[in-house]
Amino acid sequence: MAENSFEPKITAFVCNWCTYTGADLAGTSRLKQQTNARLIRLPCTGRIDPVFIMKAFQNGADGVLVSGCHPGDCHYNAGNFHARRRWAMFKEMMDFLGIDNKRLHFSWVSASEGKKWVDVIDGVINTVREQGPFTQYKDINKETEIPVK
Amino acid sequence: MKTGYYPGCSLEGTGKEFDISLKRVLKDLDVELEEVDDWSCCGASSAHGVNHVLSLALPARNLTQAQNQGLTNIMAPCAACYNRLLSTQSSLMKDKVVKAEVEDLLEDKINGNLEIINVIEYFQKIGVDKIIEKKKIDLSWLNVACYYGCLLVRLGDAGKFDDEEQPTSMEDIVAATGAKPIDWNFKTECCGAAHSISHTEIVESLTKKILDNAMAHDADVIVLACPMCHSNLDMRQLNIKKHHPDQKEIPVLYLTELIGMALGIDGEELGMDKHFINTRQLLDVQQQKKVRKV
Amino acid sequence: MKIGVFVCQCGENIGKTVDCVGVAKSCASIPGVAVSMEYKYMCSDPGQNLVKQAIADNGLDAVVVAACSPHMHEKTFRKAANGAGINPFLVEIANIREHVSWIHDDVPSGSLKATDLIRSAVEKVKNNAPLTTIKVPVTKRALVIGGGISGIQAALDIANAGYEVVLVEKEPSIGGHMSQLSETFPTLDCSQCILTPRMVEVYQHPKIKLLTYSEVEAVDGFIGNFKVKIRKKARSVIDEDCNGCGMCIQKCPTKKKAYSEFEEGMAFRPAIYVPFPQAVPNIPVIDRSVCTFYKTGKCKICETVCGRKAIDFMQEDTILEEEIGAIVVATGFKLYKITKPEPGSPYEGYGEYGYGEYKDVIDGLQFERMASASGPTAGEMKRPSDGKEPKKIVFIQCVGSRDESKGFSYCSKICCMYTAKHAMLYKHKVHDGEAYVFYMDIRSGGKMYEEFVRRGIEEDGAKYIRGRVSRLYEENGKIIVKGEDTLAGVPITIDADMVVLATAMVAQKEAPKLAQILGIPYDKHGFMSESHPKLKPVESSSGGIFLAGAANAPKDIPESVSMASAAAAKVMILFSSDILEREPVIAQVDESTCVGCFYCQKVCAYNAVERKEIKDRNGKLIKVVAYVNEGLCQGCGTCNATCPSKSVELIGFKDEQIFAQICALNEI
Amino acid sequence: MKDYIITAENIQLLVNDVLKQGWDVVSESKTGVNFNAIKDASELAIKSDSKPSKLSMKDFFFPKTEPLFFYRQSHDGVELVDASPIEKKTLFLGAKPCDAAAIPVLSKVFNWDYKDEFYNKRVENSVVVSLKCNYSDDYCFCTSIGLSQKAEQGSDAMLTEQQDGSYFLHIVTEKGDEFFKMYSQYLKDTQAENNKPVESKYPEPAVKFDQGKVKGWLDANFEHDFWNNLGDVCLGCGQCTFVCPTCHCFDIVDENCNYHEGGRMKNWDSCQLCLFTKHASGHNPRDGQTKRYRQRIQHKFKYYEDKFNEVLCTGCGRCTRGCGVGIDIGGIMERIDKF
Amino acid sequence: MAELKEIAKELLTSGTVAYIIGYASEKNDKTVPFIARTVEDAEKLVFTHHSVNNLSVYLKRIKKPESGKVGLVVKGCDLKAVVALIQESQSKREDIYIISPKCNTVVSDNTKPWNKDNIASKCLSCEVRTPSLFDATFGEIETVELPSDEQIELIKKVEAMSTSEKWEFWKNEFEKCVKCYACRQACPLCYCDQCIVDKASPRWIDSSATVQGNFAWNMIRAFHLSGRCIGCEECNRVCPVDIPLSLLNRKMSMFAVSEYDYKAGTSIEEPTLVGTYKLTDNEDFIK
Repeated sequence: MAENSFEPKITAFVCNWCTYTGADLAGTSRLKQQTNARLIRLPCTGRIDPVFIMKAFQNGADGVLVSGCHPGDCHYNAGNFHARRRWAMFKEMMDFLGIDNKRLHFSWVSASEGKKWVDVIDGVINTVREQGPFTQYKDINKETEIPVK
Repeated sequence: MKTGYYPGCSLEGTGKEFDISLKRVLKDLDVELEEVDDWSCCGASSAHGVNHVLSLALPARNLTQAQNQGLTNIMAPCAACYNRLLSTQSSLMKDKVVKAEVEDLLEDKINGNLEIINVIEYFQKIGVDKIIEKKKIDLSWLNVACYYGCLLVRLGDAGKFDDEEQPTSMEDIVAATGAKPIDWNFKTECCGAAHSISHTEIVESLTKKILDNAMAHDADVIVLACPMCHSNLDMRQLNIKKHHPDQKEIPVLYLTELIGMALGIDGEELGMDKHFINTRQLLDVQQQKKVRKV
Repeated sequence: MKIGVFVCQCGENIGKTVDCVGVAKSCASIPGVAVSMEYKYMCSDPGQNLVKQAIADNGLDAVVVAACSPHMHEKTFRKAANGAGINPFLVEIANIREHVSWIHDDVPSGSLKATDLIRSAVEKVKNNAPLTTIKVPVTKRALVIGGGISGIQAALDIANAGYEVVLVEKEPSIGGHMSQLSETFPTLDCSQCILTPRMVEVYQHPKIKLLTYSEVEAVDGFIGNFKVKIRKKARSVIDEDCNGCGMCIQKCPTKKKAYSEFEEGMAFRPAIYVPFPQAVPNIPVIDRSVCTFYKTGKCKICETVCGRKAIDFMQEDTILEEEIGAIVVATGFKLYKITKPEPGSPYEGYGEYGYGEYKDVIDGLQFERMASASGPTAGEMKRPSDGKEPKKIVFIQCVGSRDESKGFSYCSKICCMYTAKHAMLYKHKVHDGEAYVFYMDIRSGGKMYEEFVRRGIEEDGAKYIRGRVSRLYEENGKIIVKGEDTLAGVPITIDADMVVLATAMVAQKEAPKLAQILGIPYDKHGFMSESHPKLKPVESSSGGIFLAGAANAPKDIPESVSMASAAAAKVMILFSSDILEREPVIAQVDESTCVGCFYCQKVCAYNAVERKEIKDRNGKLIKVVAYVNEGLCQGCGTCNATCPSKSVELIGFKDEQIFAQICALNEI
Repeated sequence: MKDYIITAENIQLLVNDVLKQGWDVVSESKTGVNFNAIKDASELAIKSDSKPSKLSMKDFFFPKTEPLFFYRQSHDGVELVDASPIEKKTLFLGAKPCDAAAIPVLSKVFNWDYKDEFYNKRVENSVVVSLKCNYSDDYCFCTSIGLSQKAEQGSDAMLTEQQDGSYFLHIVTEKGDEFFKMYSQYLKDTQAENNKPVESKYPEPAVKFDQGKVKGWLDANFEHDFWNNLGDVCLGCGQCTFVCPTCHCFDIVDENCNYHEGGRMKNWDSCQLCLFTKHASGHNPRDGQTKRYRQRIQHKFKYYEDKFNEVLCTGCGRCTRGCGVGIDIGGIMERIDKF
Repeated sequence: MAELKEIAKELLTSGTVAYIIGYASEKNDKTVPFIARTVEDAEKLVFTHHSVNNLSVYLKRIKKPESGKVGLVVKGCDLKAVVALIQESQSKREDIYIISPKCNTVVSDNTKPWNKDNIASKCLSCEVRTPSLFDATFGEIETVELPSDEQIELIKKVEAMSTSEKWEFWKNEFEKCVKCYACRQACPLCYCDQCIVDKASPRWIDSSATVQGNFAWNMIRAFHLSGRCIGCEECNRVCPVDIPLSLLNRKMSMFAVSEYDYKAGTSIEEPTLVGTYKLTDNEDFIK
């Protein structure tokens, strides 16, 4: 990593049964990835509240990835179908509010798609890196910050 | 609101008697049609073999004509015209891309709200009660084989007005005229359609089967609602006779002609003198019944 | 709260690309971390002992292990911590192998990521609560729905293992479709002969409670603890008093009022009847829709002739309640009819085959009855219209099946085999007859199946034509069959004496309703869905509910029987323990803030959310709130994310745990 | 103290000069929604005949959210960092008399048993130049509580719009005097008798009640049928208290900035919100909107007067104008007056 | 108006309803919500161009009567909220007596007289001036000349902005927020006993009126209404600092229509948008 180049922070919300396991597979297959992503494991994409995404941005994430089982593969039958609607609406709203869709990504990665996981996560990291740091969101968080004397 | 009328080319030519009898019957039933202004050919059975967009643009032009005239529905007596108009409207409403292309060609918009009906639906709309009410002649002596052909009932995903395999709507109207619809097997069998000119022998063999089956089930007359079928079933009987000297003749009438007979209209007024197979015998009996009734 | 952080080097697996010593050191400064250390192999016995020792030495409250994926060793470390007195759910894993060391080469940035993941896990574990696994007692009593061969097999297997079984059958007798068959492929042995002993065994089994002419009305509860309501329809005959002498049936004056269901409409039956002579139980039932007494108020001949006074015209439906631990659904199939479809049916009829109006066009089951020695023709080939022996017979396969335009996408699987059987049976009975079979493909996978079909063609001379039949019509006492021989490429017309249609197997009409009662999914055709097509083929997605036979998809007899035994085995596994234990990751409702919008109920795939009334001490209703049935909840948390007031939370993945994780993930 | 004349142009010049000195200048925003710190004189909105802005200017003395101190968690404990009061000087220009009058009212409560240094520092650093009001509508009632369209309470100086388009500047306090001495180049000397104000298009506020009589009734009628259906249609949204120049309830919460740092914030709160008096036990002594609404009236027109000898209201009518369901505080006072 | 009073008197006399939530005249032409409990009260009920409030908000806020139904005067537009409340188990159809007038649009500014330029923006695309669900109705539909729908234009304008312009636009609006939650209180579909913003542990949304806290609140408020908002625009009306909340709400409603062909509050039987799914839901945005 070059000294002064910007490295984005990516928070990834993934389901336990497909994407987390897919990322495990990428690991056991020793598929190299960039180090920017931090995964949060949840039982199902159905569990992912849009507030999680908001909180991630509030806490310094430059980009967010949400990923789960392909439609029809959900361990809990339909969690990802409910999630899909929720995401579509949230994404539309984010866009309208001026939060770049290039910072918010969604994918289906199954437990067997280690390679796809690598492609997805590297793609997200590269896209967000191009956007630069998410200063807009950081700037609205000044009031509670300890003032520098 | 008057019903829009799209006669189509056949009704100006080989199917002239369909047009004549329709108008004559409607006069007695006190209903009026409003012809689509400056209508043009629907492309019929040939355009879709040439160019897909053209095959949609031709009927579409007639749809926009009707729309601009303020019509909300169109009745197309010819089964081919009916099928083309209906399926064009339906497929254009489903495919925005082609719709835009066609609209570009026409420099006009398709709103997709026209109700497109065939002659059977039209009489259903007028009401069989009205036929029964105005009926003057007893046709109970007449066994009728209702023949639908292919195009009238096979509308694909554009809609469904009667069962594709076992239709019965024409029988209901025939029953209203007092004639007896018979049960037979070849109601929706193909007559050979456009092969009439290119492969006459195929048409003859197909037509013969239809005629034979109708006669085997004691039909006195075949009734239909398609000018193409009519020309095959009526005109080709003479050719069949050349190859099969024993072949019996059977008159082939348009549905409107049969209704006209029931209403007591003279055969000439219905255009029944224009058939290849003589309808004189039928008309004679009709006249007798008329006289007897008087 | 004192937290211990344990960083595993996993030999070189982690240690090579993560600076474990540095990571452990920087984690020591995380607020709340009392001890932070690394070790070569944390999952080894010495490693685990290290964890236990550190817990004891430092009085730790919670543990974070930075090692491989939680899918690998979460259980190991939970057990180790538990051994040292820490609740197993106060252990969190930071995955620094699969998600760090194995995928990154750069040591500084990999170590930074490892630290971030550990910090996140530490913050989560601070919000973890001690949990205990959920224990549910198991009622060791099974319900089998459907008394066909699948249901019979499942019931016998479970009962023979020593557990009680309630077998519910909606018809007056058990036996199902198999009892209607003449012979079975590929052995041509008599169906009744092999089935009847099983039916009797069911009847006489001390552990089986047989409820015929009964239907499941409601199912409440969850795995191990179902409460089932069963409607026992009024037979008008008192079971206990009837001795099955059959006098009532003989004397009933309404001999030809109703078509026999068992004979597939090819014979009549009286108003009081048993479906077939070998019926189990051999107790008649009165069909009230045709019985003279119910129509006119007069007759009662059966009552007069019954020596046992077993007729009860006033009998009413009764509702039985049963406590059940596991359910096997074996409701079977029915045959598709080519008649005009009822409104709302997903299937189209066959106008081209005359919508079933031609008498001499019959379906496979009707042919079975015709070929059966106990059937309406006593096994002789007599066509329905005039009773003449058909000399030319056409069999048409795939009627409905594999025909999207008729609403079917699937193959009915058994028709190739039974059509071959039919052709053989016909040729065995009418030696000079001709049998034509129109087929699309011959699918004869199965032991001795292909040989069986070849025998039909080669030895018995059935003429197989590859192609579809476009039309059938009746002409001069013949059925004219028009089709195409696609191999020869010619249209073909056969003037047949009789046509047999191998119509599709479809789901029972009431199957979707039953599936809804059970809370299990079903596919668009009404077949019950298995939990996993490969690895859980007999489980439904609801715990404790299993599938057997053609209720799941078209199946033949051996397949149905194996599936039934498999389902029975699953039931026995469940019954082998007194208590069910499961992870406590389930949703929980905060009743004080729940406003009862029931979005949670809408999104729950398991029907685990119920409505609960909150009343004050005078019994006045205050509000209705959501309640999570912990037996049914599988812990996906979709309700949690959907709840607008966040009144339902997923234990183990509560919002405060996730928030803490998110906040701590990126060091600012 | 002297009176002056200042032209509209000179106000602009003065403001830009003040800004150049590093002061903040606060004026009503052009949208009429709230008060803004402006960056240039062109943003000024000085209109004597406009409706009061939706939000009062109390935000600049008692902000809607304000850190009290900051914290940082570490392995060894929690470190606290003081928040310091704002030292910046501020000129308030064009406030209505009913806005300015709120300042002495608020000062009482912020200096009662505990002296709020954040508030006091802001008041100390401010110069309030109000503008004689030429507006009234169905909801104004300043005259009923002892104020008027030219009341000087809380103002350091007051502008009056003149018929020739210039402004008559009346200095009220020493602080005002000192301030304008610094900018005398923009002022012309004049006498009080030269004050030729423009005529107001609006009549005096129509709502009239006798505060003394109302207070007497409130003293005696804590329980009265009158209160019963008063809160029926109130949605408990609390906007009345948020737009009010004198309402001053606040709540204190900790806000995380990131996972180990944050600030303790003092935020506006409202007695009209259902959680305001809710105890941790779940019990709520003011458990209905009726009780909460009574509290609002009692606090404004009785308790505050009992304690500080001031009415907690300046008659600006903002609460009624903004009320989504049309609850009319002036109307209620008139009804009480008629008992 | 006489019709309304007659209906109300009859309902109150017969005991069909315990009370009627309606409108009464206030100063000038303005009308305010009013609860009629007696026949005398019924005399005060009015329905005019100034009857702006969506009274269905009171279904949850006023105690349910011991016996009898709640009479509710509710315009066709506001009726959608009643439908949504029934869909979401908050009310029962049989508990409400719906008196729904034929509506000839209401004002935008309640203090000014109704005219072509003073018509609420929710009326401009109204399709339900004649209600479809009611127990009693009154009034006649008149032709109303409508001004152009500026809100739609504004939505298009914002949509056309660059990402950073959008951000600036909303930041300027949200900065003003004072966290009074009037938007929530006036919303008929914000019926939670405890809003998540009031949930202290865990903290869902910063309760301080910091810019971040304001963003969080307005974002999540709008999201909770996505696919549920029926467009009565009460939030917009009561906002003391004029944040264009209905811009965001309407944008999401338009999305619900274009993406899922769903209009909130249209039919009691229809499954809600949130809480259901279709296998064919769009997923082009998911990799």
